[in-house]
Amino acid sequence: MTGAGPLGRRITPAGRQRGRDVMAAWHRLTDGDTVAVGPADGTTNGNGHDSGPGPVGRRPMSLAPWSVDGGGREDGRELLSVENLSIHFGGVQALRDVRLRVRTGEVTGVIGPNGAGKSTLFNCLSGLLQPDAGTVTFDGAPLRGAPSVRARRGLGRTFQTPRLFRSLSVLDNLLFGCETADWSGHRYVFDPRLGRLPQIERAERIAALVGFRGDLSVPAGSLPFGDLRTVELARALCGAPSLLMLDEPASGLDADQAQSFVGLMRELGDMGLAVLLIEHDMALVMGLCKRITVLDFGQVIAEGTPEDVQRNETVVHAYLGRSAARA
Amino acid sequence: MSITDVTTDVERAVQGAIRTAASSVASSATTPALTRRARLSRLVGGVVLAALLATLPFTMHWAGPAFAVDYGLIVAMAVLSISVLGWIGEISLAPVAQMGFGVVAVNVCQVHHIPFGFTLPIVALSSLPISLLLAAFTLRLKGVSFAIATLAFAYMAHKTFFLEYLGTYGAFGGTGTTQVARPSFVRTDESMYYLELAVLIAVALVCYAINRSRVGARFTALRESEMAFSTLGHPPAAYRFFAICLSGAIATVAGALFVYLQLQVPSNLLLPAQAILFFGYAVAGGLGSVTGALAAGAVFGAIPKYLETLTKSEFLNYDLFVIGLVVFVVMMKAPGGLAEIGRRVWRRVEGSPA
Amino acid sequence: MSKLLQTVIIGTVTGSLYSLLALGMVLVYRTTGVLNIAHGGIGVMAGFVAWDLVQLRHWPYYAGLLVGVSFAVLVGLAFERFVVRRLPNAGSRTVATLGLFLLAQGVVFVVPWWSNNSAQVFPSPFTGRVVSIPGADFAVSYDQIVLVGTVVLLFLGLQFLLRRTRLGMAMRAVSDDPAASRLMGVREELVAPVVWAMAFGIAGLSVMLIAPINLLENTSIVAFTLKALAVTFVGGLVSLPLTVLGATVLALLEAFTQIYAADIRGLPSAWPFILMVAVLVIRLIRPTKALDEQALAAA
Amino acid sequence: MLEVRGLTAGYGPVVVLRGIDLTVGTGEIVAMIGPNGAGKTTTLNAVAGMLPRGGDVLLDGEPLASAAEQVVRRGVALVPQGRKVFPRMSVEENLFMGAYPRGGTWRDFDRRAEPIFSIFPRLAERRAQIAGSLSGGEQQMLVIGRALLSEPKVVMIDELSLGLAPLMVETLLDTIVRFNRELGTACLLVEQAATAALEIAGSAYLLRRGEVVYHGPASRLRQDVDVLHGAYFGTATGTAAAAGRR
Repeated sequence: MTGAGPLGRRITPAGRQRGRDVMAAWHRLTDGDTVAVGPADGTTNGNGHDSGPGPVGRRPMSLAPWSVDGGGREDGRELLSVENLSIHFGGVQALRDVRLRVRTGEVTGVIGPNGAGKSTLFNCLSGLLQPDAGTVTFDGAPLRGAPSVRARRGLGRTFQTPRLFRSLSVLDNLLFGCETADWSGHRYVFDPRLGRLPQIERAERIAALVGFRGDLSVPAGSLPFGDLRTVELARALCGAPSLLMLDEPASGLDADQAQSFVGLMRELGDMGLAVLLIEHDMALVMGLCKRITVLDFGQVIAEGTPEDVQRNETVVHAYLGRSAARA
Repeated sequence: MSITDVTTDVERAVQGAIRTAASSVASSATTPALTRRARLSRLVGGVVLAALLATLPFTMHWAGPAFAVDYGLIVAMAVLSISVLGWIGEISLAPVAQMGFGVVAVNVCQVHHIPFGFTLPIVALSSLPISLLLAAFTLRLKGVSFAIATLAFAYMAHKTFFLEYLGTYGAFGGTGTTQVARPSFVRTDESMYYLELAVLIAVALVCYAINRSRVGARFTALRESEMAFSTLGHPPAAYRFFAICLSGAIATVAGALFVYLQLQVPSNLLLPAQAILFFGYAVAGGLGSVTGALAAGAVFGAIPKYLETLTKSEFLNYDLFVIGLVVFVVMMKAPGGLAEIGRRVWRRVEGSPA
Repeated sequence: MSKLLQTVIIGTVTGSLYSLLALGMVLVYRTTGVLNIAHGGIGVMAGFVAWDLVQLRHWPYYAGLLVGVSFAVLVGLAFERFVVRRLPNAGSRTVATLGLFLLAQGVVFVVPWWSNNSAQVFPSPFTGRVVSIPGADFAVSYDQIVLVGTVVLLFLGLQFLLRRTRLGMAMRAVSDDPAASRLMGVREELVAPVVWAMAFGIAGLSVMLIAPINLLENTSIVAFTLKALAVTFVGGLVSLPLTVLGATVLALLEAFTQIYAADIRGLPSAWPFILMVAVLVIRLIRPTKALDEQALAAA
Repeated sequence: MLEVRGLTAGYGPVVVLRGIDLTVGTGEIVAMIGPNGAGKTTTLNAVAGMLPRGGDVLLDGEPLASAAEQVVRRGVALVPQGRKVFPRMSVEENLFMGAYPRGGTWRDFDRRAEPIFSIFPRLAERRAQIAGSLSGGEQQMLVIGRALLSEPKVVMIDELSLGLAPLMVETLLDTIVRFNRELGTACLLVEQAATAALEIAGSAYLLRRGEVVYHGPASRLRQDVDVLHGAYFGTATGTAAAAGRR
């Protein structure tokens, strides 16, 4: 018995239904369209900690907490700006003077050959690596500090190889994401069920949103590979990020899954979420991204719309080699 | 009546409703799964265990004095403090040294005439500086390196401090006191057993609660992927510090009880190598398991003492050999230790599919 | 002057003692990634086998020595074959060596005629013979000279093995990159038994060389092993020269504080810890970023 | 000489290769190209015995063992992806390990290494340097040199150009041509940056989703740019990229 509070296993369908009944009762009692749910608002709503278990905020429940920010969508606001980011490992300059802009409501692509420094860029942004130089501004303020601090500021990410908590249930994994944004349940730390009912509802809805159809109560380690990516994406979304960084999210997905992934990304973009995407599948990147940054040898060799990038000789050179460019 | 009052009333009503729902959520999960046989065996098992725990010093009187089982409980606590670090996947070999600081803390309390009621909480708090020092190591050291660092610390504590302060015979250097006095209500070893049991149960309940809470799940997550853990907004260092402080507090309290039991603790009972033995117990119990640690600690702690009496001191130090074998068997056959074996057996008793 | 010389000599001898134990552990860690906690324990067990034959059964010294070392080698082979190979990773193997440590300690107590709990005298043929240092009022025993000589030989031998022989190169390759070394035709399952047998043999030999100077006794040898562990940490658990350097530095510090600062009680014993903290601080100040990236990739 | 028939492989339950057929003739340079995740690396690893495999792999008509140690002794060497040097060993020691399967000792090392040092003069300059501190291109040279020291009949090189500067890639391709000509070693070259590899290769295979979708002379594939762009950018954008050539 190591550590796990296997929540997913302790809640049966019957129990869950009863939980839903109570939620419904709460709906009736308060007002038709407010919900007793804090998670969506936890980051933005200061009074998240001073009322009862349910009625944390009085905002409309939304699947997309990022759209709560200011109440409406404000597409095209510059959310993340990276200036002159550099890092080296030993004698290898992994990133050199990288410049990058990410706007809300848009999917921004980062492409480049293997080893170009794309994942290193993500690791620098999420605080796992300390860059040698450069400034990163996020949401109007410098982005600094430990990975956990950055995550709480709304920086969600996935990894090239999915890093789920393998012995925890899928639901527990998602609840972890929920906790990034919302600590209102921390008073129920010794009675996990009570404080978590709203979060569980939220996790279920987000699992459905990303198209996870499996059982939420199985250990995450037992999932097939394609589902690992989906669940990791859901977990990141549960954290209500304002910027979502996805590291090769479509690799290992089959055509159908990739298709629904594109649909999901469009939907999230419409909600006002900013997405930064590393991907090798060019068709997908070209179709999805508003702007693309091309990295090669740790340097930005091109930046612009998909059309610009495809026409760029340097890019064709970097991807296909010299003769394609020459031909 | 203002608007806010109405809201609070509604809130209270709904709070009540949610509580009810939550409790039914909990009960509905377990009730239908249990067969009659399982319920019966749980009841019988619980009663037998409670009865055994309540009378252990007396029921075991044929085998030896109550001191043996008292010692077993202290070992159980020390092993628990090692096992708890299994939550964050680290190995510490410092708990025996921390026990030593508990011994010293009790003596200091006694010199300053602090009543017994305050002593244990003070001892628990006094473990913090050393725990924080050890925890600072985990900022940079993980795994084997951390284990070596704790071992070096234990070695230093023994050689530079316990040897001086406790000496070969357990006298307290410079204080004029040669031994600790037990509080009046635990004059006998039998009554000491109940004091220990009470403390142990309290500590175990705290551990269970933490393990089952969201913090427990976070420990698991931290162990499985620190990168995912930190990029989801949780500070890994905080959880490491918490686990190490908890472990330190348990070990230090165990040390305090140890000196109450022994009255004198000579420094050679606090050898760093002793921690390796306790770690062996923790492995046998199943690292990270509270029940396993308690069971393994109590059994492996008490049995050699009983055997010592039964065989008229012919049996000495055989426990090293035995526990060595047990560690092998556990590593190869049941990496989860006694806890895993216990669960397997229990499933069979209950008659539910494994 | 004589006092200084004496301090340096004591430091050198003790340093060799730590090096001797540490080198064996570094060999195992460097080539398998397992921290062999059982090192000292195995040595004591083998030492007792030899002591049994020589002191109780009056075998010739060298025959006893040979049997003792062979015994340790056999234990090493058996341990690799039946335990190490069946465990999944370096972590669980390290825990298994811990079990072996307890077992080895236990064996010494279990055999009744090896006497309970007391230290044994285990003289070598050289015991009692000394070389007096000209111009100084003390002497160095042959046993001490043999000890220092063995460490030098062992160090050179291991360096030669790991740098110049096919076997040693294969060992290093396996530890650097097991997959790539398979591509080079190295069979890990043939390399690992050699490592374990060799390490356990060295452990047995070490204790038999230490025993005439100290006593053949569990507690002190285990204490030496603990210090040796701290020393291996200085060399990052892999570097042979740094390990020897660390051992010598530690022993010299201990000797100097013992002789020149005897009034600061406890300081000599604190050195292993202080040394470790110092190494840690150096690593904190100058973290190697390349290693961080490797850790990230491996995590 | 090296014949692969109906090769299947995967990782656990995930099937990556669905029956690959492949031939490398004596002294030939063959390119295998395809987008990420097509199964190129898996093919090489399966042939080299680093992965459990199904189907037949024959060398000179004899079945090739499935254990990596035996494969290299038979004369099929793999240069794995990501420049897997032994980082804590020197250049010389790395090369020594290359000669290991041929029973190489230090005594005759110099004689064995001489042709390799003449192909890669930069390795000779850095004989004593620790391999982990070499630059990326030098590490790539080192792993190729190391593979050649096992005196292989076929050397399989995985992602030669990965993360290397174009100039370095050209140098490396030139050395492949050189050892192919001088030592007669056949080469199976896996590349994502396709056209460079196609320039030196005789024949080529295009992989997609674990299957060979194209096989023919490299020169034809090189000219058939639409096939290439289709495979890389997806068919929809093929014309756009082709337009970019102008």
